[in-house]
Amino acid sequence: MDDLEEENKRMKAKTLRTYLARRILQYIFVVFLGLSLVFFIPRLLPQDPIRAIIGQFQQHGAGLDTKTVETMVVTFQELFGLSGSLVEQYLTFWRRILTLDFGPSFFQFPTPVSELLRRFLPWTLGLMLTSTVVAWLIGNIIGGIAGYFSRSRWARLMDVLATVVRPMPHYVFGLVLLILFAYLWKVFPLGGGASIGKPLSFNIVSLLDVLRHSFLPILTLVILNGAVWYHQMRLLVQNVKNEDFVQYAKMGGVRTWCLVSQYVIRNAMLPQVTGLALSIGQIYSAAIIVEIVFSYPGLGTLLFEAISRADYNLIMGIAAISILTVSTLVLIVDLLYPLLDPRIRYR
Amino acid sequence: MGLVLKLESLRAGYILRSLDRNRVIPAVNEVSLEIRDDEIYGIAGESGSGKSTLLKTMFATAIEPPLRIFGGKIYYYVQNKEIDVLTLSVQEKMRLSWQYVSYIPQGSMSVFNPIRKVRTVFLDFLKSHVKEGEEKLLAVATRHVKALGLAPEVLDAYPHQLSGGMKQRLAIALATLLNPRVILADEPTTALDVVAQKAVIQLLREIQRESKNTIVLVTHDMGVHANIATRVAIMYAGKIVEEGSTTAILKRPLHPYTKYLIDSLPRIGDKHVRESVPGNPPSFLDLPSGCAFHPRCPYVQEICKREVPQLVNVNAEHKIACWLERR
Amino acid sequence: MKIVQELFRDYRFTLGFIFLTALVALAFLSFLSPYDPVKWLQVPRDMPPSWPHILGTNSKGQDVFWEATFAIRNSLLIALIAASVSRIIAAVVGLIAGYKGGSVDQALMFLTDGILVLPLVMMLILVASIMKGQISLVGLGILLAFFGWPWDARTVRAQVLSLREQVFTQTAMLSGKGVLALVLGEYMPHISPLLLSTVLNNMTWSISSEITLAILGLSKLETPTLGTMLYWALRRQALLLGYWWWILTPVVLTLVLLVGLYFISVSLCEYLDPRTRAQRVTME
Amino acid sequence: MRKGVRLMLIVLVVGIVLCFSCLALAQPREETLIHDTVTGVVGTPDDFNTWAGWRWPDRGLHQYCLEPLWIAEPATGEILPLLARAWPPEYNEDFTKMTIYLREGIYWNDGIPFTADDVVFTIELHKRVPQLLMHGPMAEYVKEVRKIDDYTVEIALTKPNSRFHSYFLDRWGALRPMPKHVFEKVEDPITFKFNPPVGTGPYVLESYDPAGYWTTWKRREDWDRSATGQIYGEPKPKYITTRVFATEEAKILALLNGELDLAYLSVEGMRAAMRAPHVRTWRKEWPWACNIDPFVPGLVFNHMKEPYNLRDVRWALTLAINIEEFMTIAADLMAPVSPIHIPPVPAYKKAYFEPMYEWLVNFELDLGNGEKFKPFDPEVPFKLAALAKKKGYPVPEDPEAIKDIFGIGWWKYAPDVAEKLLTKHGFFKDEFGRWHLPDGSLWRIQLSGHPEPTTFHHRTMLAAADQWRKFGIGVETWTPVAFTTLNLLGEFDVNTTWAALEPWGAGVDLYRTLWPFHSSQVRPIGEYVAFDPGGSARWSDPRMDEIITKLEKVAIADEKATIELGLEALKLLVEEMPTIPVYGGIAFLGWSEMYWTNYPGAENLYPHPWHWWPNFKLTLPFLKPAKE
Repeated sequence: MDDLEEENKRMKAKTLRTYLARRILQYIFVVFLGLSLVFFIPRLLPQDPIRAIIGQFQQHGAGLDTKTVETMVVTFQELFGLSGSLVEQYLTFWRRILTLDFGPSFFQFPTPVSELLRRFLPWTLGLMLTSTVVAWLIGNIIGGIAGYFSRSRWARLMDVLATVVRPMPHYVFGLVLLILFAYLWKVFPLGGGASIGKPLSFNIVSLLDVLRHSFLPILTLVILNGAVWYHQMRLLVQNVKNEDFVQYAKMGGVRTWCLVSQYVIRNAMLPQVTGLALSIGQIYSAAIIVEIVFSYPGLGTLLFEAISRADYNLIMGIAAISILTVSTLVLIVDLLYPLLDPRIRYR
Repeated sequence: MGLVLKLESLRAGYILRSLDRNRVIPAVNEVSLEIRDDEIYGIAGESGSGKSTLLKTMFATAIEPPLRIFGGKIYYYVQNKEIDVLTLSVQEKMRLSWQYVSYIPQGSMSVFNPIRKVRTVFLDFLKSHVKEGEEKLLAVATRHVKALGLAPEVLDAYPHQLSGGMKQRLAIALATLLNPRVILADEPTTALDVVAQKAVIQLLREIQRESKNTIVLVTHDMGVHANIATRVAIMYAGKIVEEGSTTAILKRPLHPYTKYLIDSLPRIGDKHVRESVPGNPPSFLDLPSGCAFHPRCPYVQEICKREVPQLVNVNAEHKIACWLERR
Repeated sequence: MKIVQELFRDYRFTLGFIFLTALVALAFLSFLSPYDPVKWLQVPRDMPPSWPHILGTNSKGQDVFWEATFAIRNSLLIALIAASVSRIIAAVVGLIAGYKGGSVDQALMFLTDGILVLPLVMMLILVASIMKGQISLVGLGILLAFFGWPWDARTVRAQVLSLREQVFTQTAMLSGKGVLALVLGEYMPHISPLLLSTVLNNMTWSISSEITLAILGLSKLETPTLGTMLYWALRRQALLLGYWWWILTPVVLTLVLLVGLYFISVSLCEYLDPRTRAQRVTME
Repeated sequence: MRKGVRLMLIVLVVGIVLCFSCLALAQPREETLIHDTVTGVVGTPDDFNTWAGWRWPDRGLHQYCLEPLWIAEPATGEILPLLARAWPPEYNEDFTKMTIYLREGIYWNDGIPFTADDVVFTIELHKRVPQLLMHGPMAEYVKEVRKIDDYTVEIALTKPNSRFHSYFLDRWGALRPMPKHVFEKVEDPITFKFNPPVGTGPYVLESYDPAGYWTTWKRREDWDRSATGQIYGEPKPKYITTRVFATEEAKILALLNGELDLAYLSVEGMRAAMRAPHVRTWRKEWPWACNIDPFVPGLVFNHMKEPYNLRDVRWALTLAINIEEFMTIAADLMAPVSPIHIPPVPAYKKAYFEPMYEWLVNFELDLGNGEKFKPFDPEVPFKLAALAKKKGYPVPEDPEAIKDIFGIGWWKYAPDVAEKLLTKHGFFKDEFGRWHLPDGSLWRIQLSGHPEPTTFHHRTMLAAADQWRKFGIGVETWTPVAFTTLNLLGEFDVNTTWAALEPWGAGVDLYRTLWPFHSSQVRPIGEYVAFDPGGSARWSDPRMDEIITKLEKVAIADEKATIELGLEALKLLVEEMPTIPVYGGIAFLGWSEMYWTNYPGAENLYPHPWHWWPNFKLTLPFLKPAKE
């Protein structure tokens, strides 16, 4: 008996280890694939990035003379690893990525891209993580309850609301919220990450200030993403509520709230964890759009700026850091999954 | 010997939403039966004969859409008072369930929430009927599990870590937690291997012997009935076609359908393959006229095709619904 | 016929069908348009809805109604190109992975999962910002298709795996059928309805992505699509100027289109496979 | 469970209430002027070293902190001395020596006096360090710079240059004096961050957002020791904050809310903002555009590509434009048209527009077969006015006022004449009304424009594309990221930038505008030219070279000779039409009068009104608090 148990434990450890190993291997692959795309896509396209840069300098520097321009071309080729064969370029690219060195931003020259990313990424992460967790919880809980009581009138009302709200473009929805709550009814600020006129410091007032500024962007994301989770959860619950253990607990008179939360929602949420992992990329993109509406000092606004100024190097940097961020978040969610599902934890 | 449960011409079934109209599936048709104190009452029949539905109608809280009662009455006898179950409010029904009548479902392999420990399910069930602190309730559960001869450690396991037989026995433990007067068991031995089956039957018998309560046991396996049932009812197409003491039925089955069922039982020293019932059970959507069994009956007569035979007493303990016996 | 009848019993399918039919009709109306969608100042500017401009006119001097017919047409076109091309990729990858199994399967699924977790819109932005304003409708469709196949390749693979287990594969193989004949003859009939139902989800994704790109000013802004219509209305401050008809038209059309697609897709998925419906419905 | 939910709700509500209680601004709103940063998020928030590269000068750095020697003032057309004592600078006979006299009693904001040493140091440093932005001209022209006394600097030049002073003349950038006492201690003047910035301007840096979204400045205690303060008096706002908005929507809402005093807006944004009673703009009545910006948006032909090397083709394309429609698309009718290659701003109206009017009216095109055509249409302003009236805009009745708003006239819409000019060279139209080139192929124009759709160049591109499409030419618009570079390299058919390099907008000298048209500036396709506006056309003419050479020998003070040569050049440009000038530059300024009034509007035109220009420091002493 003891032997059996030992053996059992070893097997468990092994499956868990295989799961983790496979997952981490995949993470490395995803990062590799994504960043390679970042390297190759621009090189497959017809336009020459260096010309874009020179153009940028021309637009706001005083007229550069021809000789300067030509030397600049060479400098930039070296700077951006565009000299040498494709293989050499690719190797240089990786060497630079691994040291998080994306070169300088063209528009915000000479600020290095990595410096800009360091400045803006925390805002995006904060906005995204908060809104994702809140949207996921609220969407799943309301979706779970509505799915369980799918005949009730308010559940039907929620259905209609979610269906109509869900396909709204993030930009339009955010803008409407902005007009409603920052202009017509001035409860929230018009945008930005914190109040102007005084740099942020680490204290409760600053924290509340940041919260107040991020309320509307978070609300936008929570409502729009929450509607997606709502729909998914509602469908999942309709399956789960017909499972034997739910039906039986119901027959046994287990109280409704206990039934809905512990039996129905908890079980239906498990596939939603996987869903969360898969949709982080989408959520990320949505957050980027919402930031723009609210002039939120995150990667989205930076990207918008970079696009309109054609700051090609910065766009590459943002794309690269997005891939790293998103795949890391997905990895974290996937690694958390066994903690939630005992069937994987103790297989 | 008092009654614990009585059905009077009960009609129940499901409503199927189909292409152009709603169709009624009359899974239980004009069933009357009386279940007594301190007995094991078996209900037998092929799958699709309506026996599980019948069992569900006996369990008050299980009567909810899509299952519907079309007519008839259900009575419980709580502390010698006759209670018309169908007139009860939801709360009153809830109070009775698990305390007066409990249920072991079909396919009870998956009655436990897969992502929570078995213990929590026991607690949830207890909490909704007994107002006590969690620790006390846990003690109750542990004591009960122990009393049934199971290791109390299983309560700390997740369902997927347990064997099918163990889960079934835990389901029985769950159903008997509050010492109910009536236990409704729906196919408790199906899908178990022989050894586990035996343990489950043993457990049920012991529980009954100990607390002198009543078990209503639904299974298609006549062998199980032969083993533990006091009385047996045979169901066909939503009707009871024969009812009597187990010994009487086994020894002298009167209905041709019962005969087939009994003949299909394996016996020691048997040499040839047993005969099973010829043909297929009818669909509830398209029941034959007259006696629903007539298309498969070797003794079919004209009257069988026209008129429905009523369940009548052959003797005090034996009832049958067949034109053959009327002759 | 019975299938159709069965589907129409679901109010969602009926509604979705009505929505989509109306929009497709609108798209076809564009061929009757009295105006060239690219030219400006063809009608008085900034007029609220009135006859003959039933949805008013915009600040570019275009009739919003007729502009919308082109927008719907082009958005549907992009979505259809993206959906059909990505379906082909999904089918090929899914079939190969499911049929070959083993290391081929593992490698392909590794790739699929990899692309699946990339921030796809970010990649689209990367491409579009370099190609800024130069991507034609077809080009955009193909670009979207390039990123839009992984989820459905998985679905196809799962289906092929289950088909492989079934007896007829072995029968077919024993009877000497070639791989191609087997795949086309035996698998495709089972996979096509599945692919059909994923088309709708992919269209939703493509339309939303196009809108995102357009709002960032990254698509060909002269070509009317739902996204570029919204772009112009937003950038020309239609909302703050009170030209509600200009901004509401693309928003409402987008809602109707996406809700229609969603309804049909949910209803179709439930019809095709009630067990996995939940997973497939909403992964945009 | 339910208790937990209730508790969470309470915490949430309390949290939100608390959030509101801690309110926004660190500076008192009534004493603060807030405006937007036009160039967007500051990429180098902690770096103020504007001599080493682009450092977001309009975040307040060049408006409030730094002062130039001279500044061009487009509102009046004058050039004003700031750190210098007088305008114009003193040259010797053959333009090989320039003397600058400095204002006395000016102090850097850290209390050190500003003297000739600073100017000498600045020029010498630039001559020495190649990475500094203005190194090129300093190294090329400066032989020696020396201090005569504390307030006099003499610069000896390597070769004659009658316009050497223009490097010190501020018009959105110039070589402004550096504080010697700061920079002389610096090892590397390129990487040095110059934080906090030390300037002679009336404000000092108060704080800034490390993310680059805002910068706040505070008035100097000793503001009277800045050049601005000394000349114009006390700047009124105690604090100034410049702030970035990611979208125009937010900017407009902030203006309406009173969170913003001055905003740079788009045409539509202006119209939206004007719906609020406390918002005004440069002109109180329609058109709201501020039309004294010295640049001319237009269309640039690539003269090294067929058929744009043909004068008749260029003229045909000009006459194919219906200016009424064009102006509707490009500027919602709010800009003054300009038939010549300089903008109709105050500085040039008397000097060039009025003298040229007769000539323009009589100017004739030769259509071949002895047919002549007078293309100028003096009725254009009135046609535009009628159109604006129809749209519901209030338009003045006075013809002079109309000309002031809509310009003196433009070229006729004459597709028939255009057709004649084209058929003369073998172009023909097919049965679908599409134009073909003489070789029989379909005529397609690749019209490139700025990628950012809010820019004037982009709008000009849309308008031109629309007009030429209606004329029957297949126009493909093209907005590549590398737009400017491709212009410089000559890889385009027609592009939309400024029709010619911007003139100073003050004074009467057009040298800056004409120089890119000199034949020495022309490069073959594939090689970079030095200037995008004008230069990228790759057009040259010996007559133009001659005018430029003559102009180089005229002293800046000799206005009469300067104007004469300028007129000659402008006439040549009209005849040849190497680029099509369309309208005078405009800007839309949203001004909130909730906290400040007496803005420099059209009715009250003192300095240049643009808050992102270095000139804005001259406006501040005239502002008035609204609540007084």
